Amino acid sequence: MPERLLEEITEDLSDDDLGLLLLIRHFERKLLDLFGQGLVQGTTHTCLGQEYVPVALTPLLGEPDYVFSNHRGHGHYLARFRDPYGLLAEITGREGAVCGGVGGSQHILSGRYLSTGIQGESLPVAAGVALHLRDAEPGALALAYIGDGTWGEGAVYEALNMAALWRLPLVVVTENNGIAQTTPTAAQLAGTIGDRARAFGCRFLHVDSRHPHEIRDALRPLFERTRQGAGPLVVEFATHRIGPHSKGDDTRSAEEIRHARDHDWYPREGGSPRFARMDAEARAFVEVVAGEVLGRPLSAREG
Amino acid sequence: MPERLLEEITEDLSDDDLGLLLLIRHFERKLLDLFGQGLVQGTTHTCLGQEYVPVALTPLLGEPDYVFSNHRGHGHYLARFRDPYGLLAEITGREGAVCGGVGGSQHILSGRYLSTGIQGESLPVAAGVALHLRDAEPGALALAYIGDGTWGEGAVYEALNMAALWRLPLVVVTENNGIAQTTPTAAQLAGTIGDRARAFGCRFLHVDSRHPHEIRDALRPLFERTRQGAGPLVVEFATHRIGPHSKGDDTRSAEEIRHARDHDWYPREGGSPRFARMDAEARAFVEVVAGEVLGRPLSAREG
Amino acid sequence: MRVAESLNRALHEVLAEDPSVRVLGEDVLDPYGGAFKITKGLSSRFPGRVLATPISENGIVGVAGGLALAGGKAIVEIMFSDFVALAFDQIVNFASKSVSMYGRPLRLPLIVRCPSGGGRGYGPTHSQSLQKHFIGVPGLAVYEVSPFDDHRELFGEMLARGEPCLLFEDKILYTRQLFGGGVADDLFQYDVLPGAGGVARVYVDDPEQADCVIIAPGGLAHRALAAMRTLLLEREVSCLLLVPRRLYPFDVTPLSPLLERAGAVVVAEESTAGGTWGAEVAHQVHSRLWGRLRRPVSLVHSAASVIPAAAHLERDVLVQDTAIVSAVQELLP
Amino acid sequence: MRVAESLNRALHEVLAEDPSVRVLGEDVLDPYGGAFKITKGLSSRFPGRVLATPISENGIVGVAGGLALAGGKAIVEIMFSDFVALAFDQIVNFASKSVSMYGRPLRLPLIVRCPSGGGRGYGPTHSQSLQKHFIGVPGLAVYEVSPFDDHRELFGEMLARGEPCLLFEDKILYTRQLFGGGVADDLFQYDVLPGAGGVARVYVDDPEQADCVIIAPGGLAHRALAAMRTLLLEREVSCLLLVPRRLYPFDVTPLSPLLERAGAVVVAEESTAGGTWGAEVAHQVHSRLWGRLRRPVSLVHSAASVIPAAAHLERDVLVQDTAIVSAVQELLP
Ligand SMILES: Cc1ncc(C[n+]2csc(CCOP(=O)(O)OP(=O)(O)O)c2C)c(N)n1
Ligand SMILES: Cc1ncc(C[n+]2csc(CCOP(=O)(O)OP(=O)(O)O)c2C)c(N)n1
Ligand SMILES: [Mg+2]
Ligand SMILES: [Mg+2]
Repeated sequence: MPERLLEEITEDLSDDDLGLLLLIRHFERKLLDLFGQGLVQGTTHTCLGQEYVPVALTPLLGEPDYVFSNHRGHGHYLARFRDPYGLLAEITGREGAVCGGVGGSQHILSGRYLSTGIQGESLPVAAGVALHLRDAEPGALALAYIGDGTWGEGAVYEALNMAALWRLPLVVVTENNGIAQTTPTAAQLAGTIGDRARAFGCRFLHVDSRHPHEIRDALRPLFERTRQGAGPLVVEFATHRIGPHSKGDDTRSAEEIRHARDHDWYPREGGSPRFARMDAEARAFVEVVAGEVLGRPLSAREG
Repeated sequence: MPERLLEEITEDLSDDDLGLLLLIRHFERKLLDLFGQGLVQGTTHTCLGQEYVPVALTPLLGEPDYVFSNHRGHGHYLARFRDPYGLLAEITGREGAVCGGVGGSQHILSGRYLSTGIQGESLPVAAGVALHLRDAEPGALALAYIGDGTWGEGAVYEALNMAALWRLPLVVVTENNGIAQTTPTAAQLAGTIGDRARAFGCRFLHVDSRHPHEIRDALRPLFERTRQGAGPLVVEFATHRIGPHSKGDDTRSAEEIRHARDHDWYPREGGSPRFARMDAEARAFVEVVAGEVLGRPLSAREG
Repeated sequence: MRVAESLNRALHEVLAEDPSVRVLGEDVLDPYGGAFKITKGLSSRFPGRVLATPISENGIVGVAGGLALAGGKAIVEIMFSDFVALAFDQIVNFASKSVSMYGRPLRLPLIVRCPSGGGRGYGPTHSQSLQKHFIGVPGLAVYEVSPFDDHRELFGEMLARGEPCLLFEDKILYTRQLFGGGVADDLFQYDVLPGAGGVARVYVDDPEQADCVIIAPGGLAHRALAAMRTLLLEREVSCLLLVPRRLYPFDVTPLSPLLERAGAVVVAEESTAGGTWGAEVAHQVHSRLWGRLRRPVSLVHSAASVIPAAAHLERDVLVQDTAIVSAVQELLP
Repeated sequence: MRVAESLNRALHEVLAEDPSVRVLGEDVLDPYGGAFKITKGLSSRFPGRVLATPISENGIVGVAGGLALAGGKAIVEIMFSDFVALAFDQIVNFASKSVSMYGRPLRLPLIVRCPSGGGRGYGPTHSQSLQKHFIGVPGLAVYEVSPFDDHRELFGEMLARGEPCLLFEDKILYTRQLFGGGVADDLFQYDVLPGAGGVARVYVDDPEQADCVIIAPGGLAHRALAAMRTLLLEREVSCLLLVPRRLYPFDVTPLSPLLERAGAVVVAEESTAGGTWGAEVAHQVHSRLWGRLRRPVSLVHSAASVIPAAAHLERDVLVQDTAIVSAVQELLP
């Protein structure tokens, strides 16, 4: 898929898509803010720059489909549930937290959505879920998000192997942002993700586009075939992490960070009037959410 | 490499090669015999049909090279050390056992040769040894034998990845005998070993030949390049297990077993006069070894 | 019936009664039916519900966790329990965390079967008793097969927990007979201690009249029985043996009256010493019966060593009945 | 100097003094220097000897085992100790087996550093104290960083063992000051108990005049000190704190005279209950000091729960000084 002009991306989008993109962007920005103010503890990994991936994918998924997310999962969650209140409450341990504040940023379960903080661990689990779906709910699939660095874990290959052998309805979405924490992909991954996926008998697509429509068009038929029993699909998004790994820990050179920012879908110049309006709305909405959630009492633990 | 006529194989060999092949063959046969008589406990995995692999490879290795063997390692050991006394004593727990009878069939250490019984575990270890060699003894390499089934273990990929990234002098020899215990390769391995190796940035060679000279000629330059810093090499031997997995546990159909036997390097018709003589010698020698070793007192444990 | 057959039969019944149960493991299909034949016949009788997997212990347990998460029930066979080390992450960090770390209970009916223990000459990486390394994880129950137990009931209990369970199966039991009808042998009878969650008690005449209580998981049952026989016939010491079905969570409370009456307690297990299940039991006993025991609880373990392959060396390392005899004798006046 | 700096300095010295030592781990290179900065400066100063690895915990520990086997020495950093679960096989089934399973001793100098513990809001999979799961493996030593210890000496001791060592480093210590000069604070002084392999003892005036002894690994040191302060100032109870450098192998013998004199012993650790290090220590104490303690050893643990991410929930679960205060009070008349 050739890459379209960057400016076009946001203009082509429906209000719904654009609103979601902006919601995630402002949610993540606000989170870094709150961290800076000491209002969030522990760790959190924002998906700044990568928001378009779950925004593009979510309409391809139905209710019966499972999503497995990872440490960098706020966008995945918001794209599926549009629930910034529940998520922020979870991250800040307030009433209404989606997991009561027990899981926090990295450990979230809601319906058929689950994230956990150990890299690679979710892939065999997703394969198991896909096995169940294959037989019990044919047509449904399990989709798991992982980063490029997570391809270092042996669990990934054990899962791909079984998924291919058993033709499981599993989609592995790799957000290859060229870095794992501080380690460039080239220093942690020999060969390529595409060759690895194919070598394990998985279908594979590399996606350079950041345009949700293009992405959906390219993936819809592939997802469909996976649903119909063609076996696992690995999709690799070439993407860019424009923020730090978690908070204040970006060791990249100014030039590398500039290079990442150059690939941001968020227009540098502010974009069209529609964009400006929706951007302001999203920002304001996130402020409302934050104000409301941080005003809540601390979450209580059940049981 | 095209396959030569089966009958030619043993005739082309030097006395040394043929003697070693026959030593391993008769050693393994004797072992199954002793098992049958209840003279060996625990478990043991014979390499019947696969003897030519270590016989072919051993002359490519020097003293500084490490060998990592697996559960099916008697041939690997005998090819390196020609020490049937020490090995049989180890398997039967007699004086003179190479590891005092503590390790047994699957856990052997002698100089730079090490085997262990957990599939896949040795690959990261071999990579670590190769890392040490790369810097401390350039020109030396670490060679690890694994089976096709062992490609199910995630540890294999973690090791290949690091070996390729760091250009380690590691050779992974896969004896693909088409089966893992009772599970056919097609039921446990999606894709191919060659594609997997290459996808992890490793050089790869598939070997169909059972002829030690041919094998050596094909591999010598590849080993040399690995020694000189070209990074890891994966070699896959298409081979055949003509005996049971361990003892009395061959669940293959008569036809499958016949197919495996058809690929035996050991001539069905008895072979040439030289072959017949050396065969008888090896058989007799193994009888002597067994008689001597089983007459020894039980091994005592140090320390 | 041998214990292997009893386990196999129990699995047959479980799969017949509950179509949501699947079995996964290496080489579990017919005609082989698993390295120890415990899954024999299952794949023929329940096609599609028994999966032979690649050699991927971590992956298999993860897949099973996924099946359980999605509404199925999964029983994994680890060929030798030593290999469960490879699945430690999926067990401790995924399955047992998931049942509670999302702020509300999640059902995850998963059994990981672990053929364990030595005495068969398999050598250092195929003979361990790794139970103790899995004790004390919230959300993870640890069970052990006993020749006194009802294995159908055992599997039922584990699946009903709705959380991951490890089942250790001492390989030495597979070829031994299951006890039945309350008779252990010509000297000893047995029954189930009421209200203790499946603790078998084995005794001569009266469980309340023992000089010493031996607590041991199923794998030690025959060695404990042999020790009790020696003690009874050669020293006139009568012992009560308690064999719990579940090792963790474990609550010594229902056992306390028996322990207190005897005043002397031995806990035997095949593991090496250090951070053991036995030390945990001992601590509970000491805390609960402080001042009411004659001597401290005595722990019997294997020697602090790898488990050698050679039979004569292995015997020197592993717990034998003689070690139990000595431990009991040292406790008595 | 903060404990993080002390560990970093110790690593600098170890690498400077012994060219055969390598450091491996995720993101250990400069300028980052590891998630907790413990490896900071090493890669710049010792190029080629510090390796940033892929995210492959099992593989990394295996590679380190290979380095150690071949004549090198290896120090691995596991980013969060929770992930060491992935390397359980390489640690328990390879490295610690290899030193003895080949019938003769094999040197395998390997340290696996494990930043552990909660209190920082990292959530259920980044906050555990998994020490207990590694206790009692022959050939595997378990150490824990203490703010009273000399960390250069600690690394030296571990490498000199020639067998794999796990080093648990409670993350909560990283930002705390290393104690120095025998002064813990305005109330307490400390020294090293002679002949006990690096056990620090912390006390008011006289280590032999304590009402109660608290045994705790380094990560609990500050909580134990806070408890001792409360007990001293508010209840006039004086405690002696013993902080061992090595958790396994562990021999209580050199501590026994102190324990006996006090007659009351608490063992505190951050793990959940069940099969703990503390239960092991308690068993040794009970066996050795039978009839000479006023009450059974009291174990202090965190609640039987996953460790929640939210700070207020996490606090409710993890051991606090108040739990130690209560445990001591319950022991005293
Ligand atoms: C098993 C495991 N090892 C290490 C970590 C620590 N860690 C968290 S995120 C991360 C980097 C992941 O990189 P990648 O997969 O590329 O995802 P990205 O952060 O780039 O989105 C690491 C090393 C972890 N969470 N789990
Ligand atoms: C981690 C682990 N899992 C399972 C086993 C049990 N096991 C021993 S050999 C074997 C089959 C190995 O197959 P393959 O790698 O093809 O080697 P082959 O036996 O064919 O030579 C299995 C499953 C083991 N030893 N280690
Ligand atoms: Mg990345
Ligand atoms: Mg094979």
